[in-house]
Amino acid sequence: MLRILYFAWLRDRLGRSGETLPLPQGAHCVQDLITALRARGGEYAAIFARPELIRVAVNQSFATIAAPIAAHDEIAFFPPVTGG
Amino acid sequence: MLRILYFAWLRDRLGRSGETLPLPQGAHCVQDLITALRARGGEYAAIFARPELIRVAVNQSFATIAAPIAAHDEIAFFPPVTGG
Amino acid sequence: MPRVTIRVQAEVFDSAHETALLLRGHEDVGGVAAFTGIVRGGGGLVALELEHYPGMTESMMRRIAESACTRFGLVGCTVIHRVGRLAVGMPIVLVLCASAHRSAAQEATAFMMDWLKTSAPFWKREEFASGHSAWVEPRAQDEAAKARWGSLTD
Amino acid sequence: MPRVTIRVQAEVFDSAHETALLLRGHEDVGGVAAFTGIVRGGGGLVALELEHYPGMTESMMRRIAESACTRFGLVGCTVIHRVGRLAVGMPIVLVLCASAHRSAAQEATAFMMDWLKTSAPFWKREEFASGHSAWVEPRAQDEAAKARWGSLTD
Repeated sequence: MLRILYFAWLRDRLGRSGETLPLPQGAHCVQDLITALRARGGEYAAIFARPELIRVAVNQSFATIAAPIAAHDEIAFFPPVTGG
Repeated sequence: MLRILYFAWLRDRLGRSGETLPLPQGAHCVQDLITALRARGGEYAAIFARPELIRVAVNQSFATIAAPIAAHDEIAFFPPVTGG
Repeated sequence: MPRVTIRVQAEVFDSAHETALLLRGHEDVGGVAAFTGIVRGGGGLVALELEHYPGMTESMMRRIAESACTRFGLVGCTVIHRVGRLAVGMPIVLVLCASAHRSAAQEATAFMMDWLKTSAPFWKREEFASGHSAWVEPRAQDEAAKARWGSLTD
Repeated sequence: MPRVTIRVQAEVFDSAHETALLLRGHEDVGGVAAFTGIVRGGGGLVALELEHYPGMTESMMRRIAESACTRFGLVGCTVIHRVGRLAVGMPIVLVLCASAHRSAAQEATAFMMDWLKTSAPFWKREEFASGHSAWVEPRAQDEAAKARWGSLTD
């Protein structure tokens, strides 16, 4: 199972901080996962329609949407960071 | 009377932290005072023979050897500062 | 090995205590630079709510701190970032850098703050007296500030 | 008016207390940068003896602090310089700068240290374990560091 995490306004809008999910059929990279999430419609479609507003981490390292993913990965979606 | 102050190694070598002195005859600037001090010979002559090693303040502000001096001024001689 | 301390916590920090820990047993330190970020008031702001990504946050903070130690030859550094609700006037973040010479400590502090702001997964939500709240937008100048350092491990 | 605190003292300072005093009642501060200079060991050094020119020292420190407040738009700053005998590991000087934004506080701290080192009348004598002692020579790089800021009141 993939472990998906959502932070900040993504979590607020999706109403959840994360979920577990089997690796979608034929998914090899973050972009494939995003495509699967968009297909749910509603807030998922709205949020993932604008990938330029979203940052991704795979297994707790920053990644691009081209980054490969595999079963058991932890994949986090969040806005650009604003700490410090 | 002029109030003359010596700091750091100037004080160590001269064996005094200061002195009061009438404005030397015809003295108008720091250089004139230095000339009068050099004329004492000994450590005064040795120290003031190398003005490039010495900094001057007139009335607690940095000054050049061309700065004018007058009776009742406070004139300090010291090496370049090394605080901080 | 440089002495590196990383913490994410809700509690307030004590910069004097952290400085003493950083310096303990070190006679080769000539200066400690520090930066404390504070919740700045204005515009009706009451508090910030700081959220983070546990695990990734600490590993990014450690990477940034270790990179600063290597790049600037630090004796050690400490980074503490608070999370949770922080009222106006409260400290958010502390960076301490100790080195033999002053400029290394000061530059390392700037470097670490630039990287923390853009690469450690924290998010701020602003709470206003009106009851309104909003996530803070990232600032382009923070990215530009980070960019001047090249990559983290240059 | 910026809040400016200047002190020359033999006693140790408490940076956390000084920071609290600097910030008290100010909600417009986003960051405090600090630098603490420390007596660095090595080469058999045991202690420094710090001498100063009473009166001129305080007036130069005040000019430097006020210049920093104006140039960098500080909310306030604190400069404390110790005198007398300071053993290895002891703090010598504290500069604190508070401002709305981080870079102003950090640059002001560097500015004040560069000016203090070259323009405030303090002199250091080094005491070694051998019993030998010697006045510290000024460093050309300190003058160069100051020069990048132009004149004090630019």
